[in-house]
Amino acid sequence: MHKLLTAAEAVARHVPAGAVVGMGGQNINRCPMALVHEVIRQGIGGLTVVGCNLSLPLDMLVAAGLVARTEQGTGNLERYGTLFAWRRAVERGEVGAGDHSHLAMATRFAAGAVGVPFLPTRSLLGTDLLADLVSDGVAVESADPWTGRPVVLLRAMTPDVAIIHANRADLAGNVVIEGVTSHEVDMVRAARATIVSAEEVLPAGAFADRPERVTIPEAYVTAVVHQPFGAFPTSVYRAYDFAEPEIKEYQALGRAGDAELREWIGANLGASFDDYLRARDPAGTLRAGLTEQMGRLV
Amino acid sequence: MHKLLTAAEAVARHVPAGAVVGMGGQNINRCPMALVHEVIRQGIGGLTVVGCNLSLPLDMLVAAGLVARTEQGTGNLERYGTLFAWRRAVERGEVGAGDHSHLAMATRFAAGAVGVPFLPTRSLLGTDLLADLVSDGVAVESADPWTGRPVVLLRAMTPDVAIIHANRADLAGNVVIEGVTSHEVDMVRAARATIVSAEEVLPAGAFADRPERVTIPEAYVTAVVHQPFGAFPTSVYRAYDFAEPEIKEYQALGRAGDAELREWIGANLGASFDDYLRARDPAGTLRAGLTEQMGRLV
Amino acid sequence: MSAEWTALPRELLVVEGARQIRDGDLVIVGTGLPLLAATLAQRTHAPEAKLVIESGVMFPKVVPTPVSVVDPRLMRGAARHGSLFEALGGLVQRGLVRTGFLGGAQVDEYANINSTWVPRPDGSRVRLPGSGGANDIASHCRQVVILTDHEKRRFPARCDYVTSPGFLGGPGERAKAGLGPLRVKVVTDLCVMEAEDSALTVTALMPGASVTDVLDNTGFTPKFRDSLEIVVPPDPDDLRLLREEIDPACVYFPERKGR
Amino acid sequence: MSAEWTALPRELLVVEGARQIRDGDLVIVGTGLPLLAATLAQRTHAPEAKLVIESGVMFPKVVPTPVSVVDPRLMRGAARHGSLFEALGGLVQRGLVRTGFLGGAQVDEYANINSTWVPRPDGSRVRLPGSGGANDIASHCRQVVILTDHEKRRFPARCDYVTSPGFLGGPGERAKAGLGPLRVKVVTDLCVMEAEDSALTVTALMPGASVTDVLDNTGFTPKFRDSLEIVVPPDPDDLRLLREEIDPACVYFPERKGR
Repeated sequence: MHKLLTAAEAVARHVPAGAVVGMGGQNINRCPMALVHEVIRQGIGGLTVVGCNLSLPLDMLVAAGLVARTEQGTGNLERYGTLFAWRRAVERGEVGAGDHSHLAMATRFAAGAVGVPFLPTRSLLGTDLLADLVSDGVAVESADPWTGRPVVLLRAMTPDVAIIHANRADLAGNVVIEGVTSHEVDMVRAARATIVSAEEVLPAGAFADRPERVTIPEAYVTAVVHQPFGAFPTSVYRAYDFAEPEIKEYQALGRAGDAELREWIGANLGASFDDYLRARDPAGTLRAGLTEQMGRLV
Repeated sequence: MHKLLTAAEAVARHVPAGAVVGMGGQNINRCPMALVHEVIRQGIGGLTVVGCNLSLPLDMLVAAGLVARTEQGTGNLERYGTLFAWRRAVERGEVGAGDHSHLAMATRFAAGAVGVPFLPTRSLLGTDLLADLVSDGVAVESADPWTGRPVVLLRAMTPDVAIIHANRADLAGNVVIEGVTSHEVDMVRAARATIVSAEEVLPAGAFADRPERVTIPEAYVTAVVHQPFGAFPTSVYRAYDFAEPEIKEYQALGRAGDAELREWIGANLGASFDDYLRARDPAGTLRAGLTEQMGRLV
Repeated sequence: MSAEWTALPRELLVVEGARQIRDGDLVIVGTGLPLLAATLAQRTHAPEAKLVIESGVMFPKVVPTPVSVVDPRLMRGAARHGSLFEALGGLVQRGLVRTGFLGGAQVDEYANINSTWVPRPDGSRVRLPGSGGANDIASHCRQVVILTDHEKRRFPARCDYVTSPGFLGGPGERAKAGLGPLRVKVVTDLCVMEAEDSALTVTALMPGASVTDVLDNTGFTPKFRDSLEIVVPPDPDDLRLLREEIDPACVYFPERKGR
Repeated sequence: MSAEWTALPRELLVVEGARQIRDGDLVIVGTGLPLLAATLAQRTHAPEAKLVIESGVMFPKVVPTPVSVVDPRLMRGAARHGSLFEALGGLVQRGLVRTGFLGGAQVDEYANINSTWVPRPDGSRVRLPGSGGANDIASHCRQVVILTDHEKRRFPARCDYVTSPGFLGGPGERAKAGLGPLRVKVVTDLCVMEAEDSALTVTALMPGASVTDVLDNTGFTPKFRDSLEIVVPPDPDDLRLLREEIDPACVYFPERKGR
């Protein structure tokens, strides 16, 4: 029973309006851009987007007016600046932002991943971050029953659907990610459904000779989408580096305003991710350069 | 700074009398036999041995009179029967046994692995297993603060030293395990010190081209011991199958009595694990057969 | 049907066990008869059923005949070689595994299981292996299947020690303890018993077994369903599969050796 | 010393930052000046110091010049590529990482850090990126080092929002909240401030900076250690290393470009 769908089919089936969407990727690495473009094309709104570091894909969804709330550790692109659309929307009160530490978010996903209602952490203690999480109803101050020392209980986070981009998947939904996995493995295990787009899709059982190298087993994967350069302009470790000029251009527009971002989205997304790639990089020279550049770095 | 020691050095330095010892391996797979033989040779006693399934290495330690207590999910060798020395010692009240479910033990190691004082589980509820863990002081019945539903908090298990056997290690202590890892990764991360014996020891950085394939990073490893066939007569996935006749012989002696086991230990352990291997399999034909047999199975 | 293709009692256990698996189920098994049952189901009516092994093996293609949950014969062609925490936490406690197979020294009227210790006549205790993943499976799976010989001492009214929860003290107690709903099916060489938030009820007899046989060999007095069924013997193809391909060396059927 | 080998103010920040790392330390850093400081330490007095990156990279051999915690330049030659939970839970919360480098929009008298939001003069809020791993690092590391420009708005008496804990409201509060002991070192272009369960105290001045400079640019009135030291400038070899090998493209030193 293979799980291969087009991005359009997978998103239409598994990302309902109002969903809690677990966002894969971190900063400039392995963001599920092809899947996010498809959410924008289909105009699926009212989303709660959750992740650790939320970056480019969140900002695009916010600029497209599709996000009601975020729960995150950070919203930024590090050296390339803040998420301008998100920042403005949060400042205007249009998007609610639930602030966590990265470990707090990872802990919430880890709870969902193993089917327990909460997990403890010793982070957050004494801070306004904790006070806000308590009033948001996702954290409770408690005490270690053995020592009486303070500890924070964090409620499990179980997204309706997780979307990630990976190096490789087989048709059964087994996934191999190279490089770091940030929060993604536990997020996927905690989610009710998961769409994985991958640079390469292989026959079912392609990884069965080395099952310990499978990052996410098929048990957690609902749909597989084949999309080379599906994380562009962010990187995929060992496949291609991030496209700095593309990220800088997006950020310059973001700094300018929401209208500029919406115009860019309207002008560039096209009818499919391959359309978009062709629009941004007609001859493929940019992509070839990113592949070559990654080759020099690994 | 390399971490290579002989088994004798590593055990002398890192396994003090009375230690809580986290036992690697499960059933007939990848038990740290070379390290356990060395604990027996050095007569390090008063140990608390903890693990999920405790099998051959525990029984040998019990037969040698070195174990005060166990905390475990099971003590047996599946098809090859119970652990006779352990069973007798527990029945006579000489060894205390703290019974858990396997998930409960794995949960306790997972708590120690990430530095929290406890983790919750929804296992154990309603059973005598829970009642005993509560009276042993390692479990507390609690309630999910969000729903009020019952949940069990399990105290972190942080062994003084973990001992495991792996396929490969580098001199810096990075470890690659093939096949399943049972409870071992979290146990090692939770332990104050870890000794890893390995079939193969490679130069530091040997795995740095594919760091996502490293099972346990050097941050958790205190000493590396080079010992080919260090899990014999248990198996190492992709290296050699388990030696059924050896296990059956041990179990037959175990069934007969403690004296018989002690006699076997005295007669077979020799001055080093290589001595023992030579005594059991002088020409290496048994080992060659096990390697060949594993080759047919993977 | 020729005698050659008549199932032995323990073969019938395996066959009836296999029937409890639906196509597409995730099933957690150890070794022994349950693994044979699950493999038989995969080879017959449930090709999309997937096996989970507590040691961390997910979805293997079994090679005959594993004797341990870490046997390399149980690890081949898997989707993932992971950890106990991944298998029992990430799949079982997470609620993704519908069916679990369990054994135990005692199964009581309310389908509770004891695999920790049993008393000797002199009051001392026989130490047993312990829970392993059994408590976790009984706590979180939707359906538990128990394959066992039918002996009086195995079916006491109440377990001397409850290692793994069935319905605890009776109806409603499982929910009260915080456990999810469960369906239990006990398959023995005499009968099939079922329970769902209730005491075990005999719903079918094995061919040739009688109500009296069941009553004589059970430590409590089970209810019987009004219309008792007779377990259907396997067709010869399935039996051939079990004998020749799934356990060809008779590792778990010494009684078949040399026949 | 020739002018060519005189450190720029921000270079001095990096050099003094590097000095806070002991050989053998595990150090958690992001990108920017802290990463340059940690790399410089590894290349000079602390060859056995090991880097941890929150994204899951453990012990990499850095290639110049990473701009993100997931930059491939920060992933090469690592001991492990894992997860956030492994890095921040398994190493930081587990207590294995001695030193963490942090930044923030505000650092207050008790070394608390704000990276969540700051008020505008009109009372509205400027939304900042948020905690990331900062709260976790400040909660669990034994030592926190902050490298920052010294501006009055960055050093209020009290943060408008406490994202990451220093000493909270004052001595004893950290322990009362359940947090372990911490030592904080703030290195700015004007001075070095230190605190250990106390308010920040100026312990050293940067070459050329005065007590008045510090007072004029700090939103609270810091204590000064009786015997103020002057930060020792780097020797030319270290500066050459920083300029030519650690950030040769001036990614984090635009002020050096074209000089």
